[in-house]
Amino acid sequence: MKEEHKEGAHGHVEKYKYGMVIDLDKCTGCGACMVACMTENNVPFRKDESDKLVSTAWMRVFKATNGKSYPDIDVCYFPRPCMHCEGDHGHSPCVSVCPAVATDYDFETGIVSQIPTRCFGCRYCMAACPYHARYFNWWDPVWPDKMEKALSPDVSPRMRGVVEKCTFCFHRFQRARDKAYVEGRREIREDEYQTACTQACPADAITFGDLNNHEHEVYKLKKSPYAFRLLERLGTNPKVYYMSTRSWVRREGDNYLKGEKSK
Amino acid sequence: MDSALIPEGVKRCSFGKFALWIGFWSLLMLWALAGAGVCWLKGLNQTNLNDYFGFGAWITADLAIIALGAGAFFTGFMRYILGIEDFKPIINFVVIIGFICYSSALAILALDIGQPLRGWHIFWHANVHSMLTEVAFCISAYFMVLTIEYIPLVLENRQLDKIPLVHHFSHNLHHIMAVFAATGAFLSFFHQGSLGGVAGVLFGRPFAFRQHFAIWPTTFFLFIFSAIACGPCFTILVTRITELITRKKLVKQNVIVKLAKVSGWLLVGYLLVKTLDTVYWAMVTLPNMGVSFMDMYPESPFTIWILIAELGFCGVIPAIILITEKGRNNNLLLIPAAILTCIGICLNRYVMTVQALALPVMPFDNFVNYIPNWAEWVTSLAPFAYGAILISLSYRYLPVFPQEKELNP
Amino acid sequence: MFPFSFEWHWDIGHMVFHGALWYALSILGMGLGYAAIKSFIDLKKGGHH
Amino acid sequence: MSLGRRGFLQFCLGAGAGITFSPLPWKLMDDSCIWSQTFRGLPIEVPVPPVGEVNIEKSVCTLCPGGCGISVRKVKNRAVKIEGTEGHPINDGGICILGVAGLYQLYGGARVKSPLKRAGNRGEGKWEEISWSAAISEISKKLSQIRRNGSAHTVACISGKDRGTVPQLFKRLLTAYGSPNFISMPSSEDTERLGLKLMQGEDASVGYDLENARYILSFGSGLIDGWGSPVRVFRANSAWREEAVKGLAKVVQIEPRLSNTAAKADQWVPIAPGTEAALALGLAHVIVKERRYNKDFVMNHCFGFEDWTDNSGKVHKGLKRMVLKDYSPDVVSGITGISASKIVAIAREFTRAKRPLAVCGRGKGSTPEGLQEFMAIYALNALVGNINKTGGVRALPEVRTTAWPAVARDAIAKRGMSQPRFDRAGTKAFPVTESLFNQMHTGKGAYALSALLIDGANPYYTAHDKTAVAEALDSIPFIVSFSSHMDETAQHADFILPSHTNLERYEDVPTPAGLNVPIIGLSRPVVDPEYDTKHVGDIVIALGKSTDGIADSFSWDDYESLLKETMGGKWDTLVREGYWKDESYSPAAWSSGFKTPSGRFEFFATGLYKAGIRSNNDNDYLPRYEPVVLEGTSDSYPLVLIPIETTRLADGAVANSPYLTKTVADTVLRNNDIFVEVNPKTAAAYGLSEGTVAMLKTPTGEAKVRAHLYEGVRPGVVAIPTGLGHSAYDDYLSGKGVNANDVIGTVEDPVSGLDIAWGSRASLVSI
Repeated sequence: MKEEHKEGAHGHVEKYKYGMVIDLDKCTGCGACMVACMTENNVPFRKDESDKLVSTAWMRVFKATNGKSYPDIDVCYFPRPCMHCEGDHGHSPCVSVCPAVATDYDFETGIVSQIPTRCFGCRYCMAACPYHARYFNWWDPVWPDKMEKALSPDVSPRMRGVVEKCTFCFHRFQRARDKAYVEGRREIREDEYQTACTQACPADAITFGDLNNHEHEVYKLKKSPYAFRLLERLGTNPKVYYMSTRSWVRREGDNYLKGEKSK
Repeated sequence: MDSALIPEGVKRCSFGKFALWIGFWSLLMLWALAGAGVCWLKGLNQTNLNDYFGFGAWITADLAIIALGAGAFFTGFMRYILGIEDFKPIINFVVIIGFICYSSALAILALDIGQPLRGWHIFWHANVHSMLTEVAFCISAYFMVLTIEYIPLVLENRQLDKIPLVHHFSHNLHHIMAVFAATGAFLSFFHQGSLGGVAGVLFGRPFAFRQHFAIWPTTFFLFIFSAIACGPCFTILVTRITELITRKKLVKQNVIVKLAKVSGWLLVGYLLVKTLDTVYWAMVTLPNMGVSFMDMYPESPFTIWILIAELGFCGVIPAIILITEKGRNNNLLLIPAAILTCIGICLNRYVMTVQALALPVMPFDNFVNYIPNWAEWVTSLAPFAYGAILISLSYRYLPVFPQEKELNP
Repeated sequence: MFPFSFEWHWDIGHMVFHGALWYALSILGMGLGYAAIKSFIDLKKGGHH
Repeated sequence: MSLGRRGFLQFCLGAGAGITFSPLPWKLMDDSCIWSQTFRGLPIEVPVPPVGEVNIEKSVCTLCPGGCGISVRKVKNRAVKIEGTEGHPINDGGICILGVAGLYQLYGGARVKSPLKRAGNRGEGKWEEISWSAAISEISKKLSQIRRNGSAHTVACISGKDRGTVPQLFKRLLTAYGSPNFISMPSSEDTERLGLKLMQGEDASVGYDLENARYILSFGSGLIDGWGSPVRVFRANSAWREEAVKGLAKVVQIEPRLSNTAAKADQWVPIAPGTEAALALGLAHVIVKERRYNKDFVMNHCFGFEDWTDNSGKVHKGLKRMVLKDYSPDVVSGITGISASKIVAIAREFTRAKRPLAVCGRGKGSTPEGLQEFMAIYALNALVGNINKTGGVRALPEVRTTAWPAVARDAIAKRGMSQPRFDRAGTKAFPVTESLFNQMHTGKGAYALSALLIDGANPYYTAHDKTAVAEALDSIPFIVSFSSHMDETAQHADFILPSHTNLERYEDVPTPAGLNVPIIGLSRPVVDPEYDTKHVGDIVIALGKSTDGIADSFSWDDYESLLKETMGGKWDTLVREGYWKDESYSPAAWSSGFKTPSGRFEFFATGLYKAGIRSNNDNDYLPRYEPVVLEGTSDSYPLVLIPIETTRLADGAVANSPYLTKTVADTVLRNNDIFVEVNPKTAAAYGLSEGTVAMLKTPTGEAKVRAHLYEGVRPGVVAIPTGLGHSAYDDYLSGKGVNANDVIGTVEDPVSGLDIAWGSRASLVSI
């Protein structure tokens, strides 16, 4: 059952609310999502990408440890796409600060868009994002040898000097929407629109869908007692949920004062 | 050689000496332009900025020089709106300082963006909810005001003033200067504030985020307050430096002392409010986000000492000197106090941008530090060279200091 | 800045922001215009002062 | 009309106004946007990928032996994305990091663009382009000459794999030519096949029914670090995780380092490196002592559990007596560093669990384990009776395909084939082993080789002890590489005959290692060849046709027709589905499943006993822990070096792609420096802190590394990432870090002769 389309605070029609649930117990930290994203979205690579502070990965897998010593140490990976924060009625940390409306909150899908041709590279959004989900194009995108042949026409390569980030593979949404319209449907089916990382994940750790749709897997998963979101306490209201049965992992998802109880 | 251009009744050094002086600063400017050039041509990969430090030396320099340049609007405000005539002898000079600060800030902003050719998008596609949009509009508009205020002074050059139309124009502008000053004050209040807002609205960054009043975070008001408190100090400092270099008394002591007094009391007020704000932030804002006050000062260089330096050494100490009669009348105390105040505000602007970004927010994220590279340093420090050149030219060819003749008969 | 760019949505913020902005800009414009026109008039009247 | 000052001013004003109100400013603003979009220092521009008709082509990935189904998204004739095929029995839509980055192997750098002939010295990198016909004729002339001289057996072939039609074609070439020297690159599958042959009597691979197992005891297998068919194991792991939440499954990882597998496991058992067999036997001790084994299987279908008497009346030791005597928990605790109580607990859990499974093959399984170590771990499966059972292990036969016509062997071929193998595999020294690459570079070869063909392998990079490999290969006067890319080995060849990459060619993909069901996949050309390359099968056929006296064995027109013929009735299914799965397969029953001399599952390998290996000591034929004696002394090399194998760095013959390197953390690689992991305690003892530059020394070599402090590694152990340190390929790959294989020597398994070095002794000194 689909909930009635809600009128948002600003009178926008909220048709879908796309989001993700990532099962951290299943995530193996293999990195396939990162590369699936790069190849899907024409993210370039350079000869030396070892400086992670200038290396673009819309989906980045962070490594967390429980801080204990051998042999009690434990490790968990946090795949971090853009959280597509809803904030308070679309007031996400980045959208509210972008001076040129180069990033915007789409109430139809809940996706935080990025318009690279409008961005002029002030990087205020990067300062605003606590997840480091935003990346600046420090260099001209250059593909060696015949690698330009592998570029997808669905996503424009970005020029130097602008900010880019995960779009939840918005072009895939457009593709699915067009297909549905051609077939005379108003709704997009769950399996018709999946992000590249979700599709690639060899461990099936990522689930993607409409968080408002009772029939979608994400709707059920986000209600799990093990589900949590990153830095929820800041009020970013992210649309990416994580799941872990390990309590230390859930505690790593947010900041807590000493002695404070975590989720 | 250029004596025809020099205002009547004042003495200036020889042209050769002057050329040498200007030449020295021009070399520094060239160096800075080289730094700017590589950044514009090759892109921001020529800097040490990165995805964690999208903001660095430039934004700090920007915020700092705009705060230091606040003397311009605030002195104008006191002179034209509040009608405090005491500041008349220094108003020309503060306009020049302001003009230098704001034009440098705009130039640095143009450097700081990844696609300078698209800088106009900030106006064309403006997002009115963004503090940066407000900053851009207000700075640009206020820069227009400063230009309008600077023009009559330029037109008062001995040779230009001989042209009737020019003479009338500068006279008429002078005549309605209060209107411009008022507009400038309005714009300035807003952009000083919105610069504060830039940091304060970042609710993803516990270090920067502050409680909101109406639509503005407290930093909005704190930045205005700190800027007007420190602006006069910077004016004093630059005046004293100019006097030192020209080896002349240019402004009467009463003007300077009055500025110092205003600055001192504003500083006291600012420190009180800032302390309240910090306490509220530490006791309420941060715990709600799950972080403690000391989490915000984890490691070098961002230890608690940076806060003590900002508010103590560079806040309380100069404030005490400036509000005491003896302190502000004693040059040996006044100048260090002015310097400390200026350092304090630079430090404040630095922590609100760079420290805010340096502290990891995700618990599993790493602390990283950032040190600007040469291109950032030279361009950030270029306003000194640029300022020296513009002040020297203005001083030599324009009647900047009305009291000069009287003080140097 | 203008409604013809996409993602545009009207809200009160635009009124306030643009209201204040154009108010300030028009004062500047009018001031400059006044000074310019008056200078020409003064020039026509002739002489210094 | 003359233009006065006033007129000029008016003109300027008018023109200014005109321009302002014309479309020009708008146009210029628009232009600046477009220009800034594409500007990157003229004349290069940000590429605008051309649009076109979209097609999805199905194939099977051959970048690793995993056999995943892939769907390649094509725009016109360009391949733009590789995705996993939905519904494929191995990966069902999932794809690993190497596979998803696979377009780099096609479009990226370091491709060999046409046949090359060496122009300078070996390895100098000077090449001369030659035509295919010239290359084939030069090489076949050389081969014909060697054959005429009566030294046909001195021609060898190194292949990355030994199953499938391409390796078979090479074998056929050698057989018809007269050489027994087909060498496949070693992996843990070699030991497992050997062990299975001895214990179950089958020529088959070990199939692990991971999907149905519910208690997984992994002896260092990097189950989610690239072991087996990676995506398949990932999926099994996810299923375990779902079950584990409900308390229905458990994974125990036995490994000296907290790998990703260990971190995701329910229990990590940090064991002393290389002592896995001891632990397995310790567990067996508890199981036997507490009579927790499956009595039906052990009593009725096993041989060598109890002591037994041979025909001559000699009493032989059985597994029972051996483990009870030698592997008590206290003894094993001393060896492995795991407490006796933990050993007892794990043994009890293992036997109590529903569908327990013991898995072996360290890391990705790229280095074989010792034969008796495999037997020890495999014996645990036998003790709980999960042989050929759901959730257990099974002997997985090859999918049957149409047999090729018999090789025509002339006198030279017969004479050559009767020679012993150059690597002494199958001789008295190593009677049960098929091929021994490491015998080549340890200089123990039976005779000198005169020519070498290399396909799908990069021994210069992947084999332990680079210096020895280089010496061995350099001593061979004639080397032909079939590599698609300029890898380290191709760099040292005399001829490179570049084959198509995986996306440009047909190939059958046999059942991947460890899978639980026989399957065959079909890799298909999804794009036209990018360069002047050929299918390696076609090259072999061409060489066969043009070399004197062997053309009769190569009657096929081309590889494609050969493949079609070989697949026979399965071809249509393969083309349609991309794979053919043996739906009728089910593991043999206990009563008929074992083709050993005793007809039973053998704890005591009578095959080995009969082959007369080594002493007459029964311990040599039973599962056993025999410490791998690493080179060097603990005085000069106080630490133990182990490799870190992860999915993010491809460390095999298929090199990493820059996309993968991009995902590698800066605690593994920074600039060109590799980081080795050490426990902070070890680091403190050796004066190392995070990032300290240190010299890593082993008896085999030394390398400059940096230290990364990690609590997840056992004190006294240094762990080095594999997959870095290439010296060939392009700038995106070469010169980054150190190749772990360069600092690890070889250790020969006394029984199989395989190189079983799981690590090395080492020292780490800050510089």
